[in-house]
Amino acid sequence: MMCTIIKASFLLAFGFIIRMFLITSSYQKMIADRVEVSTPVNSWRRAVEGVTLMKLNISPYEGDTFHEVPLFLQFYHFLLTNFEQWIPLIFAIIDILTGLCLSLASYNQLKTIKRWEKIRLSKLPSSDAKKLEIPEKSIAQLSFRVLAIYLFLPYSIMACTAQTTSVLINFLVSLTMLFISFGWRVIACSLVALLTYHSFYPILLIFPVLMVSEKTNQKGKSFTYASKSSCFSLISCSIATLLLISILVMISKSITGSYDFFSSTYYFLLSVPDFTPNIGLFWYFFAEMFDQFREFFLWTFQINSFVYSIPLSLTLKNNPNFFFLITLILLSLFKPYPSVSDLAIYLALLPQWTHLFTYMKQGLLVACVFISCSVLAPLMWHMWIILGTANSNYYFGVTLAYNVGQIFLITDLLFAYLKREFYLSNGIKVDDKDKPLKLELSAE
Amino acid sequence: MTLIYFLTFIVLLPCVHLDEAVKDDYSESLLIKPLPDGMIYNHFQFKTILHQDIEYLHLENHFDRFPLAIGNFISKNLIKELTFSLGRGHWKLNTWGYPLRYQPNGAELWVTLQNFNPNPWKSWKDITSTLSGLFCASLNFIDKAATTKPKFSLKPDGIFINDSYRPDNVFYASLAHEAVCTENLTPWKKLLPCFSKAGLASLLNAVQIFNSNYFALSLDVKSICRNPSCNETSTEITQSVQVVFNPPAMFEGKHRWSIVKFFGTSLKEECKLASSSKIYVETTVNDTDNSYNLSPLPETSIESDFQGEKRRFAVYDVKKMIEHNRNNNVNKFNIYSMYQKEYIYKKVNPPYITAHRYITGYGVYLGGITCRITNSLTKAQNVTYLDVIPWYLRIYIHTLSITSNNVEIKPSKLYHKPGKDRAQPHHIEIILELPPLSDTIITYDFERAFLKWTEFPPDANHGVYVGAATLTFQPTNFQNLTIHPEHTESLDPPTIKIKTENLLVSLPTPDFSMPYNVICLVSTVITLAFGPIHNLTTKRARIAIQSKEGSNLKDRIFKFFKRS
Amino acid sequence: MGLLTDDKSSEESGIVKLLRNHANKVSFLCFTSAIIVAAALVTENYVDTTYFSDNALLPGLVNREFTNQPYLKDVLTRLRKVAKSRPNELVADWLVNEFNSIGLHGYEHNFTLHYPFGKEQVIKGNNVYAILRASRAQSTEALVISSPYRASNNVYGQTLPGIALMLSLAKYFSSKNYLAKDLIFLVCDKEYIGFQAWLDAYHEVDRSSVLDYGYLEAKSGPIQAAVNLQVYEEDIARLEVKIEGLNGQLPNLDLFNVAVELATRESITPTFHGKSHPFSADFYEVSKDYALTTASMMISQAKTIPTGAHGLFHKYAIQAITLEGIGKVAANQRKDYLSAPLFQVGRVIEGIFRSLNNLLERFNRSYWFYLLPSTRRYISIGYYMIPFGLMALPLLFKALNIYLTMKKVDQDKSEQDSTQVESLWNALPFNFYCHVLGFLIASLPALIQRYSWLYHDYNLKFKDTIYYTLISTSLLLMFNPIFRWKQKSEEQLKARQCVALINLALILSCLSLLNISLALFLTVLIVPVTYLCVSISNSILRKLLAPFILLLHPLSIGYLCILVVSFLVHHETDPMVHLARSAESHKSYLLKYLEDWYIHGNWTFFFGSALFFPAWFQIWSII
Amino acid sequence: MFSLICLIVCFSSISRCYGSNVDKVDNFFSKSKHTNNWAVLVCSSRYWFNYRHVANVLSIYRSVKRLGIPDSRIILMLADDMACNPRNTRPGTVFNNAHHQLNVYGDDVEVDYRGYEVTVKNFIRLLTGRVEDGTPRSKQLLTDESSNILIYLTGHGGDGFLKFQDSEEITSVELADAFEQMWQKQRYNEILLITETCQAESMAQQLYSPNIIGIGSSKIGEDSLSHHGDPTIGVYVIDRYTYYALEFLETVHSNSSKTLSSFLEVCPKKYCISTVTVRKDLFHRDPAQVPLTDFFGSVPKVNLMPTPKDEDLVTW
Repeated sequence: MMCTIIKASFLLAFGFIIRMFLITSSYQKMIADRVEVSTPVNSWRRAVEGVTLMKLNISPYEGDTFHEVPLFLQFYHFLLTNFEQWIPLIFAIIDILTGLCLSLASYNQLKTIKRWEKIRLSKLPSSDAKKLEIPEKSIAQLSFRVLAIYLFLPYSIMACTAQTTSVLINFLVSLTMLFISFGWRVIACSLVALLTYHSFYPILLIFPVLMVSEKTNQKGKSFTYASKSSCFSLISCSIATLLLISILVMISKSITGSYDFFSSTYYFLLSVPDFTPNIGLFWYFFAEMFDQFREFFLWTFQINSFVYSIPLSLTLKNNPNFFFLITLILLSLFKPYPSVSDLAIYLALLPQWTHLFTYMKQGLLVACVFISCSVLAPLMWHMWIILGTANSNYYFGVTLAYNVGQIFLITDLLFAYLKREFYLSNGIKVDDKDKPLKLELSAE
Repeated sequence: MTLIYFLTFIVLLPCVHLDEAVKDDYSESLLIKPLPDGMIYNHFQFKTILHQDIEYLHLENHFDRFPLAIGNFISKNLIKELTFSLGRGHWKLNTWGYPLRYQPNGAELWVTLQNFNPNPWKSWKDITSTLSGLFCASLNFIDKAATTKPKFSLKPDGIFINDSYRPDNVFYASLAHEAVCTENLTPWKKLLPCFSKAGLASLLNAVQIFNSNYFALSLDVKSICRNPSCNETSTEITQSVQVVFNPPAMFEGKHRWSIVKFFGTSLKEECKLASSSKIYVETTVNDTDNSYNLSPLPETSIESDFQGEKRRFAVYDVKKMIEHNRNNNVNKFNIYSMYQKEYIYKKVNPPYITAHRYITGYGVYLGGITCRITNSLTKAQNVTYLDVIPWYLRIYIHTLSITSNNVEIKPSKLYHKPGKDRAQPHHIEIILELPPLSDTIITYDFERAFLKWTEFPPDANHGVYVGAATLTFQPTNFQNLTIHPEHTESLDPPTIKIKTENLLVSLPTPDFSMPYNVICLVSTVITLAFGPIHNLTTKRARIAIQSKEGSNLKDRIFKFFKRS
Repeated sequence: MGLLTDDKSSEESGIVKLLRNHANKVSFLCFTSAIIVAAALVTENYVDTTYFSDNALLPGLVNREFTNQPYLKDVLTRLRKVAKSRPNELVADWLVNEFNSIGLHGYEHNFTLHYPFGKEQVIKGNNVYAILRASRAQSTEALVISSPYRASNNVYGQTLPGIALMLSLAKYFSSKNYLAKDLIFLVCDKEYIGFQAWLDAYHEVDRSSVLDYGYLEAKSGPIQAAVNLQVYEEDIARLEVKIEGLNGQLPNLDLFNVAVELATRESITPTFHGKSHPFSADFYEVSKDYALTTASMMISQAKTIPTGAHGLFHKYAIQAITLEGIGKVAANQRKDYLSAPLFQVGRVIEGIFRSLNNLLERFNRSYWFYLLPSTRRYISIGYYMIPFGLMALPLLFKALNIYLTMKKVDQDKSEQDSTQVESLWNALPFNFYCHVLGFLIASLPALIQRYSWLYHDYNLKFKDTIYYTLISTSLLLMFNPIFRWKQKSEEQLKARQCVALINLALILSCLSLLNISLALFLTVLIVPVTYLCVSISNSILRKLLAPFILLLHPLSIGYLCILVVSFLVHHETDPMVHLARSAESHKSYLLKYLEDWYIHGNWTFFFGSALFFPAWFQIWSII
Repeated sequence: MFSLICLIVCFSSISRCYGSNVDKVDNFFSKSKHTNNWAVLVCSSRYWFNYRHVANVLSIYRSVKRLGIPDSRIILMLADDMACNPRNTRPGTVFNNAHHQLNVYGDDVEVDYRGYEVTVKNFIRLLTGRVEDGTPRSKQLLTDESSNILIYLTGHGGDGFLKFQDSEEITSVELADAFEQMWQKQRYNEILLITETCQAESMAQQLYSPNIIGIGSSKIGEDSLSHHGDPTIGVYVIDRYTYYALEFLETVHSNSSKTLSSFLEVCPKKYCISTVTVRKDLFHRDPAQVPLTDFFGSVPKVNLMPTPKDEDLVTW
């Protein structure tokens, strides 16, 4: 235990040093200008611009450079006026804390998951149980690995170096995880409310959050939406969250004096008007779209990014924590302006689910895709934008491949999870050669 | 006897009527000025004055000089002041000095509407479309996204009685890529009372003047004082053409010029309607070693003293000259000039305030705009800098830095209106004081927007233009000023407006042949996500039935086709 | 949609079986076929004829009117005189006056180079340039005619005729009224440094501590294209068109075509790497010719050093070529061409610039990735990628094969916690570590420079210091087991092999997009050895491969190339001399690459140390 | 005496008018019922190297103007500015042959749509009359059911389309529908459609509205070739069909008796290289009976402008 703490502190220190070094080095601008890292909604340059406009008392929402909500603008203003020279430090620290929160959260979650599964495992023959259960000793190690990965994942490092505001968002997300792992539903919900207020899409997180807290209350018994009590609590919580969101909106309205900020924040997110390339699916699609179909596809895409939560919330009832992870991946997949920081946070969380890896098939493929994409993207960008020898399709191709990779990952995870669920509920079926039988999906 | 009286009355009657009808006055002039680098600057000016207040034009009673079309146009759109110009080529500020009227390449429109105009934006739109029809120019590309309302830069030229001037009635727009050619000149000439048949306007034939190093035509409408007390105003329409010729290119390398050679024709006939029509040739340079002599000799030569800046002009009265020629039956009139010695290219010292603007950086994503303003005077100078950047170059105002000789200086006023995508341009206006003998650099960064494939112009890879920036100031030194002898009586120092270069910025282009492919690909990826997730959430896992078939190839193929 | 959620399929599907059991055969097949294809590509049947894909160019349709003006001869003589009188400086004031007397405005441009290595050392220089403003257009676009200033008759030969030609062209064009783009006439001092300084100043890139580029008094719009003149004599036998730029970047093929077309029309033989287009019926003759030309182009591209000043323009997305007018004396030793007077070259250039002047859009059609077997033939990326792909594929096959076998073992071992695939993840940190090492090595020069007193005390030259440091570092890394993370188990070894292969494949394929020649050469060298040492299971046998792998070390590859060249060039001397001499030139080459990196942004050293070395090091560590 | 004179006078007048009636009757069918002529002349291609297309369209412009159609009734669309293009060594002029005999740009040309304005959208809007409000009259086709319209299109074409500015196309179907709409809205009496593009025949193929005669400079699958180039500016100056068409039109004057059929003979294959195709099945009159001036000229009696109202004074 002691040594883990020492190791952890070493890691933290090291990660911190790397970040500080990069932020203060000459690479900072280079990284901050990468479109994969800073998008129209999260780039620090735009935040500074917003603050500057505010100082010139021009409404930042009059122009089309700043796209974040008033309260956050106020926060940046506060930072830039009081702690201007400390900002790198602040960002680095926040990022480190994020890592810490994540690992703690995963530690708790693993513990609770283990606790929940005990009941089901007890029903199985001991041999299967032994195979299926999450080994006690590994838990600490896994959560430690989460920390390590988050601290040294190039993506999180870059996001922090570029001082993108998603560093803050990631921090909030990790906090949410931490709190629900403690079972403090109120704080968790309010955090989700804050996130939603900021960039709208995290509203999806409300489902897993509520489910986790509900399940924790049920002492890990798999609850049903039919039961009156759980139903009631769920609804009440969600209503509370919505209320909180509306309050936040009200506050920001009173700050700016009008609802103008809607058009350049939420509406900006929903009607993707900015085609600056990013690692998402939207930019090239809508840049190349025929004007008359634009509306239609816009609706389709936006609905598509929300539609998955309901079925998933039914399927993953038994393990809402996993649902949380899946939601994160879905977000980074279907956001209009995703960045590598979205990738970073869920990649860091993966080790928590090591017990699913055995059932996964696409591991190598996905890894290769991610790595090669992160190498090729800057290269293609350079050839398209700087040298002018390639064209946009090259870069588009890379982003496309990256998203396919993400899709493979998510489906693979889900399938692995389902398999394990199957085994959990009715043991590992083996054939004559003592090899586990293959599974398949069937409608009935 | 009575009969004779009667007849005379009959004869006189129309004249009398005419006299009454003449509420308007028309005068024309041509200023010829040798520029420091041996090129010749010709400035035509046709001035029509209607003695009516611009806000209450009565066009029903006929008058023969004032262009009716413009009259209707003004009264229809409630215009107070209008400045329209089409230019081609680039005025070389450093060598040529300040022109009488600085016009950038392309079209420029600047309108001040009357205060009680009910719907300014609508009449602005009408004005652009009307002018585009009138002058065969595609001014209808001026929309909200190209229009700005400058705060400090554009002070009105005309008179505003009991200062009724309101900056928010000013509309300004420029189209840097607009071409100017015969089809624009012809309708422009038709506005003149004698069209292009007689008078100085007959010199303006397209083929000649477009073969020049700089060409600009303009139409200004403003109100001027009708009487010294200036309690009522009358409307003035000024049409001017500026042409710069390069004599060596026309006289196989020799430095000499003549009206016939420049304009391809001589003056054959004067414009009867013109109250005065004069040709001025600036002879100030004759003090230097590049002196030339004119023939025929001018009958008068005036010495103008403008705020202590002395200039000499040879004056030709066209009417007199043609009259005189006619008498000794030569029915044409020409002026030509020869340099006494071989022409010497001297080092030209640039005007004391120059501005040059250019793009910095490379690649088609990030970049910067830098404007270098030099002040070579020993006293400080206040200038106003106006820059209008189209929305697709996203300006970051926090990167704006103004340094003078590498020292940060604070602007005394800064106005910024951030651009909005497809709706309004970025608009920066800076009032600052240039230190003496300084080299001031205004610079800011921008980020290129990525446009829809349908938003690009047909020649997408040519790039897009950024209109010239305007630098306005009250000169304290008149050395490189071009001075028009007719303007000298106005004692207040003129405001000089100089323009920087237009900029060509290449934007990142998508592949224009891709739409279908992209739509298909992306949609496929989406379904790739949708399908499996749908499967996983709706179906449940079970033990696979080990299928015996699929062992040999034939079955497998069969199976494959069955599946798909 | 059974694609992703079907557990039965993909298991034991044909391709998997194939890869697991017959990877070696398949790979061998690929590699051999790659060589065959490569050979086939340079034969007359497969190379394509060059064509103009941008209609706007209209090459040679217009009359070329530049004639043998007396001014040309006169200015050349005067230039020669003044250059002789002031041998070791650029006669800036004279040139400026000359430009002014033509009626243009000449400007000087001063720059300072703080030599990045060794003792503090400052090189000052001044370029001269003049801008001919397009008379009837707003000056928003520009074309550049440039020439380095070489007065003394050094190995490169003097470029004064070229400069004289440039002046007379300036005089000629200034009397014309058809220019739509400004013409910039540029005479550069200090060879490439001058060009670099001027370009940096023109684009006002972020100021670096190395090259202080001052500022330009006058500028024009974005530069569309540039032609760099190097005319050595008054009578030209052939016009050598040079295209390979910094980092092996190439200009748009259309520009090259225009140059060739016009030279031909003016009956000056255009040559590429010393060869004009073979007009022979004999299939083998022609093919051989193609092969040789392609090879020499690939070599010069793989060197990543520009073959002329044009190479520095490419970085700014400016299409540029160098026209080298080679005199009778130099040319005739090969075979005799009919010679053309200087003004005829002028006509060629006039023609080129009329074509460029016709362009409305910037170059955006034609090819940027190609190989040239002759002045009239090209091999596009679509073709040359095939052999490369076939060569690189074995790496992936092998990687997959290893992975699959590991998985198989997993599934056979029935207990669930799988060590094998786990270890694949455990192999990643080593990869990461290797690249970190690479970056450290890449930053060595900077470090050494910072602590320069260290070697100044032992009055060593920087050249030697960096050279020996690099060697010793890599030796240290190679032979000290601590740095090699001795893998414990068999499966870890396998995992590392898998990762190393994938890593190598990725790096090579990225390189192939930027500089195909270098990528191809490296692939040819490294793939077989790597493949062998991965597929041999017996560790003793593997050890025998060590020397071969050693030869593939970035440094030793460079050394070998130089050695081979020196053997080819002068074969009489005894081998020891060769070894010593090439060691020396190896040093100086290393230094040159470093300089290029700091001044021009050549990435070869960085690539070698931070990307290629790690890949190599992983292979080394798995034997 | 006096009465006698009167008698004679009136008698003769009667006989005259009777006679005139007679010839009215017999050429009633060949006469067109049109009262005014319009021309829509379009050059749809950009870039300096397409000089010849501008020259084509200006040649036609010159002839129709010479034959009496006033500028107010000619809609001229030029996608690029060649006359004042900096690359043009003779600024302000466009010549349609290398000997620079006649400057087709003239001194009082009125270009109604130019540069980026020349788009498919604008063209269709112009034809169908659905222009945006505030469009000046000079940019509108103010025709009625008794107008004969000459439509001349040149540019880069293919089978079934004509490229505008090298970035978009108008398909023959779109064109046909536009014509049909014009017919429905009674915007024309007869249309003469001339296309000078590659595979020009295809542009007229989809037409289905009455009273249209379509001339194409080339069959489907054929290119329509340029006639010759001008080495002083380094571009091709005119296309073959237009060159010979102009040669023919130069011989026509406003009251000449040349008929449409003779115009259809213009430029046989041995000159054009491409085959000139004519589609007359929609056209109810016999071309041999149709005077060429029905399309190229202008009906004398409405030659003088209608009394100007305010707005057309404003916008010419």
